[in-house]
Amino acid sequence: MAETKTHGRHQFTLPLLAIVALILIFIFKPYAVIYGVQRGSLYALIAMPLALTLGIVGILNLAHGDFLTLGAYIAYWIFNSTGLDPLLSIFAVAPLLFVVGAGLYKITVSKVLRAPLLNQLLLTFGIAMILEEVINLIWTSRPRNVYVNYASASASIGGFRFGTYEFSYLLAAVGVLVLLRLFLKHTRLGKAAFAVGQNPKGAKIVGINVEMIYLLIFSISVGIVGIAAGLTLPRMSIFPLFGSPFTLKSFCLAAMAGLGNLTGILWSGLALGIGEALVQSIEGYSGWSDIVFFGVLIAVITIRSYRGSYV
Amino acid sequence: MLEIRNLNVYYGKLHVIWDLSMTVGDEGVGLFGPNGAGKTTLINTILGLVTPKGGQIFFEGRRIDGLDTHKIVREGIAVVPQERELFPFMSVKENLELGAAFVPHAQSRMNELFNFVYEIFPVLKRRESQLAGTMSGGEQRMLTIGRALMANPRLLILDEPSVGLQPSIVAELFHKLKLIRQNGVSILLTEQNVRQGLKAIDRGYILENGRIALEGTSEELAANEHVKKSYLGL
Amino acid sequence: MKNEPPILTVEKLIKRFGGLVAVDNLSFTVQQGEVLGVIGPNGAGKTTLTNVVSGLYRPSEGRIFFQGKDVTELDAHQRCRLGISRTFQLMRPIREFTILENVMVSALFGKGLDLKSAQNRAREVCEFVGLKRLKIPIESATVLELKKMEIARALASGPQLVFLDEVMAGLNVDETNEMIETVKKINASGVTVIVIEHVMNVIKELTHRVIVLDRGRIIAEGSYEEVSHQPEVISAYLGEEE
Amino acid sequence: MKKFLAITLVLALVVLGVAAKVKPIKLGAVLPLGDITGRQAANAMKLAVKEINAAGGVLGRPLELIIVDDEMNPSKGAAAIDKLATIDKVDFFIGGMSSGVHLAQIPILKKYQKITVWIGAASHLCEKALAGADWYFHLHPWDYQQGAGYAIGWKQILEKYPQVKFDRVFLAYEEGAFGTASYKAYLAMLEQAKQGEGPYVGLVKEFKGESFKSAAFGGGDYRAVLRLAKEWNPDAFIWAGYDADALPMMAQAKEIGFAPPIFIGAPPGWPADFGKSPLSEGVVLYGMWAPSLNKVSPVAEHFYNAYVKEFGEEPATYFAPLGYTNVYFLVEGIKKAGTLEKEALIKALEQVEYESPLGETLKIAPSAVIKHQGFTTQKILQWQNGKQEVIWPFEVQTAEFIYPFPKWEGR
Amino acid sequence: MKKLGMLIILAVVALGFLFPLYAGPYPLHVMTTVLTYMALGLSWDMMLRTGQLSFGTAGFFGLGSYAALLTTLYLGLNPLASIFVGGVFAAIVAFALGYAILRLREIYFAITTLALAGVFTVVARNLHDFTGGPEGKILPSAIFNGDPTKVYWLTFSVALGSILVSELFQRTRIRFAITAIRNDEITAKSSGIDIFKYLLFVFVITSAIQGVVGGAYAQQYGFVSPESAFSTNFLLLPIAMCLAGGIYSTLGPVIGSVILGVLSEYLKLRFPYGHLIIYGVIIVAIVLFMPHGILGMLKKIAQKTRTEVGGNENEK
Repeated sequence: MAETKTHGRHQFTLPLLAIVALILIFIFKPYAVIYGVQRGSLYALIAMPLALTLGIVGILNLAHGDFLTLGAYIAYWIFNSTGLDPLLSIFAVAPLLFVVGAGLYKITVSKVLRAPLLNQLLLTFGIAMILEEVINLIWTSRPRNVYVNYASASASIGGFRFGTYEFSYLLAAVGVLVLLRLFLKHTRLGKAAFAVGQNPKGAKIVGINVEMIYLLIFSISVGIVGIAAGLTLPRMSIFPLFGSPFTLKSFCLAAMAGLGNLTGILWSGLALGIGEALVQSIEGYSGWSDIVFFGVLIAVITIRSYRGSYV
Repeated sequence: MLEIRNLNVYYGKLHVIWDLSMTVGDEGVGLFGPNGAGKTTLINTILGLVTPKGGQIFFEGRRIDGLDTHKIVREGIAVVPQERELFPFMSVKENLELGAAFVPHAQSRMNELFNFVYEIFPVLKRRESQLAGTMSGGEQRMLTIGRALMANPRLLILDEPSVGLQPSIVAELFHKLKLIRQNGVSILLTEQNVRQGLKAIDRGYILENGRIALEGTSEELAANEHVKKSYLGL
Repeated sequence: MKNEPPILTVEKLIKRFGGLVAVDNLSFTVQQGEVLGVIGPNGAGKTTLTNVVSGLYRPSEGRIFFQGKDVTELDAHQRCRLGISRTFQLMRPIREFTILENVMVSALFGKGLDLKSAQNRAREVCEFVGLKRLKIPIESATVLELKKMEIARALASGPQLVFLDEVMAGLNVDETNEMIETVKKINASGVTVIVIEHVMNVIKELTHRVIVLDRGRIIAEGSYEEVSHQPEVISAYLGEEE
Repeated sequence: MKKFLAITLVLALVVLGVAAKVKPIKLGAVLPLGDITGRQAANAMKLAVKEINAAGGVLGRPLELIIVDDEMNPSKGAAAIDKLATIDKVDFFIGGMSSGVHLAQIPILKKYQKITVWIGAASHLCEKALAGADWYFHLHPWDYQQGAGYAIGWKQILEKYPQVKFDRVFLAYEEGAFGTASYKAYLAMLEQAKQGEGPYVGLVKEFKGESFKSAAFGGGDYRAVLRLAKEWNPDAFIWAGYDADALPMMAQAKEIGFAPPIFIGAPPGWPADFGKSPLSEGVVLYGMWAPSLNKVSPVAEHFYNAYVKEFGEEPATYFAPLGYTNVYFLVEGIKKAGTLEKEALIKALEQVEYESPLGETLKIAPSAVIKHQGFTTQKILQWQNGKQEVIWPFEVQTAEFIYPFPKWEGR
Repeated sequence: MKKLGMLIILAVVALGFLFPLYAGPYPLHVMTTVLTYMALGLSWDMMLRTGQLSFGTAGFFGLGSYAALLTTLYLGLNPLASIFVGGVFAAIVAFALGYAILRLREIYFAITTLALAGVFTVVARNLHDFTGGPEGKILPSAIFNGDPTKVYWLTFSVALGSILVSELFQRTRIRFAITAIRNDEITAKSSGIDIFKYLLFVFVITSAIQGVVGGAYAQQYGFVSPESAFSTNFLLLPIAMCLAGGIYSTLGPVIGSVILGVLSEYLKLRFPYGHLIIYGVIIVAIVLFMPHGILGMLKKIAQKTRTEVGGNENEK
C-alpha cells in the first residue's frame, strides 16, 4: 500500500500539464469536464475499496462489482419495504455489506490467502457467479429503479445547466479517500494494515493479528461498496449484472494508478471519466469512447513499465 | 523463562526436530549447528509460525505452543529473523513504533524504549525519517534488532544476525548484544560464526540433525574438541 | 600468466540508481586463470558490480570487455553463452525443478546442448561439486546443497569466468572447508574465478589477488596480506578488533 | 360372471384408451430462462399447455412441453435444439429470443426441418439465413417491419391529431446490435422515402441519429446524446436501448431540461418501477401488448388473469402473451389439419386465424424473405398515470394521446 | 508401464475420434463445444507456463473469428483455409503487439491483454462497413453445410493439435526454458535463456491457436459479431476449466474442460432455474477443497496409495 514517490521535477510537470489540458478542454467542451468528473469519481469511489483489498489482503476480488449490485438491491429492498431514502439507507447497507464481507471472508477468502493468484481469481469468479444468479432468481433480470426527485436536480451557472446529484460521487470519493488515508497513516489499526500490506510475516512478528487485519480490511472494502450502492441507486437502474462492469473498470484503475496508490486512483478515475465524456461528446464517434479507456490504460501501463524497469 | 519439552516437528513426512528439550533462563543462550540442523525451524516453532507435532513450549510458566504468532509476541518474545522482514515503505521511526505498538507491556513505555534503542544504535536516530527499504543491509539488520527491542521483550531471539555483514559491523553487533543482555533481556541466538557467537552468550547448545548433540557453558563449548574442530576451525 | 591478455577488462564503469552511485568509475582487469577476491563493507557495490558484469544491469557509463570483446551492450543470456556465469548471494533455484533439472537448464541454454547431453553434463558437474542427491525437490535440499547447486549451475554452462557471490555465507567451518576445496578444483580446471566474500579465511585461502571496494570505488588492491594491513581497509571494513 | 366379464372388458378398453391417449404431442421450447423475457414466455407456454390439456388436449392427445435454457449463449442454444430433437424427440420447436443465439440455431433447425414457430429473433440477418425454410413460422415482426409499422401508426395519429408534428426526428440508439440495427433500418427506410417509396414518404423530413452506451453493458450516461438532441430541437425524440436505460434516460433528460414534444422509448421491455416514477408520464413506447388491452380484448383479459392466478406475478413483458400465442397458434393449426403430418400442417397453419391476447388476430403472410410471417407491426402506446395505454392501432385504443410531452417542471 | 500408457492414450484418442459414430447429435454438439473450450484452455495454460497470465484469450479468438469469416465473405476463401488464415492473422497481431507488451509482468500484463481485447472489440464494432458493426456478418452457409459430424472432427482436430503443441512444450527444451522463466527470470537469464524470445514465441503460438479456434467457431455457425466473437465466455470459462483440471499441464485443461463442460450442461437440464448458482458453488468448492485441481487431487491420491503400498518415497 505504498504511495509511490516520484522524485524530481516530474512531480510538478505532470499535474501542471494535466491542469492545462483540463482548462483547454473546459473551454471547448465544458460539459465533458463536468460529466467526466462526475462519472470518473464514481469509478474511483468503486475502485478504491478494490485497490485496498488488493493492496493489503492481496486478493483480487472479481466479485467486487457484484457486491455493488447486492448493496443496491438491499437498498432497493429497504426503500420498497420502509420507504427509507436510498441515501439514508447507506447507513444500513454499508454495515450490512460489511457483515456480508466478513462472512464471505471467513468462509472462503481466508482459505485461499496463501493460494496462487489464480485460485483467488477463480474463487471470486465463483462467488460473483453465485451472487449474480441468486439475485437473478430472487429479483429476476428485470431492472429496478428508485425514483427520488433530487436525483435529477440541476443547477445553472451563467448559462450552463448541469446536474448536481452526481457531484455526490465526487464528495464521496474524496471523503472515502481522505478517511482511508487518515486511517492508514494515523491510526494504530490503520498503520497495522499498512504494515501487513507490505510484509505480513513482519507484521506477525511485531505482534499484529494479521488474520484480523485481513478480515477487517476485506469487510471495510465491501462496506465502502455499500456507500457507492446507496449513492447510485437513485440514479441508475439496477439489475443482476449491474455491478459487474465496475469490477473491470476498478481493476483497470487500480493497475493504472499503480498498485496501492489510492490517491492515484482518484486522478486516474477523473482522467478516464473526462476522456470518455470527451469522446462521447464528439458527434458520430461516440461509439469509440471505450477505446479511450483501454487506450489510456495501455499507454499508462506500458510507459510506466519502460520507466520503471530496473535494467 | 523459556522451556521446551520433548518437541517434535515435521515438514510433511520429514522429521526435522527430534524430541528436543531445552531451556533459556535469564541468560544468553546460543544455538549452533550445521545448515539443515533445524535451528531456524526451532525458532519458527517457538514463534508459532510452524506447528509442532508433539511436545510443549512454556514461556514464563505459560504454555505458548499452539498460540498464534502475534499472541506469542505479545507475551514478551521478540525476534530478529534472518530475512529482515521490515516494512520497506515505512520510515525507520514508523518501523520502530510498530515494534512496540501491538505489545501491551511496550506501548506505555514507547518513549523510554525509543531512547534505549537510539542509545544502542545511534545511526537509527540519525536516519529516523529514511524509508527502511532504502537502507543498506547492515543498517536494516540494526533496525530489525531495534524494532525487536521496541517490544520490550524479556526474550530476544536472533536468527543468524551476522550473515552477510562486514567484519567490522559483526564485531560491533555482538558488542551491542552484550549491552542488551546487560539490560536484563534474555537472548537466544543462532550463529554460524561460532567464535563470535560464543562471546555474546553464557550457555549454548549444539544442534545436529534435529537433535541436541551437546550443551554447556560457553567456556565448556569453546574447550570441546568436537566444537573446536567443526565450528571453530582450530 | 601475467603476459597474457586479460580475460576481463572493466573500464571506467559507473552504475547509478536514481541519485545513488553504486559503482563509481571502476576500472580493473582480471587475468586468465586467476582467483580474484572482492571484499568491502555492506553496500560497497560488490553485488552491483557482479550484476553489471554478468549483464543483469546495464552500466550507466563505461565499458566491459570479455576476452577482448566489448560485451557492454549484450544481455545477460548472451554473456552467459559467451562464458561469464555467476551464482547468487540469495540463492535463486527454480523451485519446481529438481537439483539436476536446475543444473540442466544452464547446460541446455548456456552451453546449448540437447536434452540428453545436457543431462549428462549436469550429472558430471554435480558430481564435480559433490552433489549427491540429484533428484530431490528444492524444498527438501539443505542450504549447503543449494549453494553447491548454485555453483554447479554456474559451471554447467561451460564458463571461462565465474562470479561466486558469498557462497560461504552461513556455512560452518567444515562446510566452508569443503567449499574452498571445490573452488580450488574449479580454478584448477582452468576457469577464472572472482570470489566475493565476507569470510576473511576464505579470501586468505583462495585468492591470488584482492580488490577492496568502498562506496563503489577501489580503495585497495593487492594480495590478501597487503590489503589486510592497509589502514583504510581496516577502518572501513575489518574494524578495530582482532 | 357376465357382469364381471363386462366390467373387465370396459376396464380394459378404458386402460387401452388411456394408454393410446398417453402418447403426448411434444413441444420443445428453447428460451433464456435466466432473463425475464424467457422466464415469462416459458411460464405463459406452460399456462397455455395446461389450459389445452385441461380441455382434453389436441387430437385426443395431451401436449407435453419441454423447455431448455439457452443461457443466451449461441452454442448452448444450438445444442438445445439437438437435444430436443434427438433425446426428447419433440414434434415441434417453439420459443426464441435473442437473434445472436438464433443465428447459431438456424443451421441445426435446418438439419431437422421440423415445423418451428418462433417468437423472438427480430434481426433481418436471421430472416436472411432462413430464406426458403417453409417449415419455419416467425411470429415477431422483423426489425424493418417494426420501423415500417411505426410509420403507418404515426401517419394515422397525425391525421387524427392534427396538432402533432413528426417532421424532425432524433434517434438515440445504444451502440450494440439492437440499437444499431434500429438506426440502420431507419436510415434505409428514409433513404427509400427520398425515392418516393415506402412507409416513410411524407412523414419524417429530417432525421439524425447518435449512439450511446447502454446501462445494460456498463454505460448509462446519456447526457452527451441528450444534449445533442436538445440542441437539434426535434419534434420527436426516440431512444432505442434496453429497459435498464429507461428511467435514467428520463432523469437525465429532466436534468438537462430536454422535453421534446414527443418522447419515445423503444426498449424491448420496461423496468419494474418505471410507471411509479412521475417522469414516466407521457412517454410514448412501442410494444406489442400492455395490460390495458384487458379493457378492449377478452382474450387479453383472460390471459392476464389466468397468468396472474397461476404464477402470482404480473406478466411484465410482451413475450409472455407471445409465448402463450406461440402454443395456441400451433395447436389451432394441428386442430385444423387434424394431423401432425408436416405438409398438411404447414397448409393448415397458413390458414389459422388466431385471436391473440396481443389484441390482434394472428394471420400468416409472407415477409420480404420468408414465407411464413406472423405479426408485422407493433403498437404505439403511451405511459399515462403509470400505465401503458394503447394509442394506436385505433381499433384497440385505450386512451387518448397526450400531446405534447408534459413539461418537467413540477414533477 | 509406458506401453500401457501409450495404449490408453491411443484408445482415448480413437474413442474421441469415433465419437460421432456412437453418440447422438446432442452429445456431439456438447462435445464440440467442450473441445472448443479445451483448445482455448490449453492455449491459455501454455502461456501461463511462462508465468504470464493472459486475459487476451477472447481477444485473439475474436480476431481469428473475424479474419476467417471476412476472408470467406469478401475473398471467397475456402472455409477450411480461412480458419488457417484466422490463426495466422492472430499470430501476426500477437507478434506485433508482443514487442510492446511482453515487457510487462504479472497483473500489468494481464490487464493490458484484457484491454487489448477490449480495443479489438471496439474496433470491430465501429468499422461498420467492413465488419458489419455491432450486428456482425453472416455467411450464406455454415462450414460443411452444418454437418455436425464434420464440424466435430474439425474441432476435434483443432483440440488434438493444441494437445500436441502442449505436449511438445512439455517434452522438449521449451519446458525447461518456460518453467525457468516462470520461476525466476533472473536465474533464467543468467543461465543463458533468451527470455524475450521464448515469451514472444509462446505468445505467438498460443495466439495462433486461439485464432484457429475462433476461426473454426465462426465457420461452424457461419456468423460473427462483436458480442459473440469477443464474449468473455471464451476468456473466463477456459480459465475456470484449466484451474479446475489443474494448471501447468496438458492433462489438467483436458480433464477440466470435459468435466466442467459436461457438468454445466447436465446441471442446466436438471435445474432449469438457478443452475448457474450450483455451478458457482461447485467452482468455489473446487478452489477450497481441490486447490491444485482435479489432476492435483488425483496425483495426491495416487501418491498416497503408492506410499501405503510400500513404495520408496525417498527416491524422487
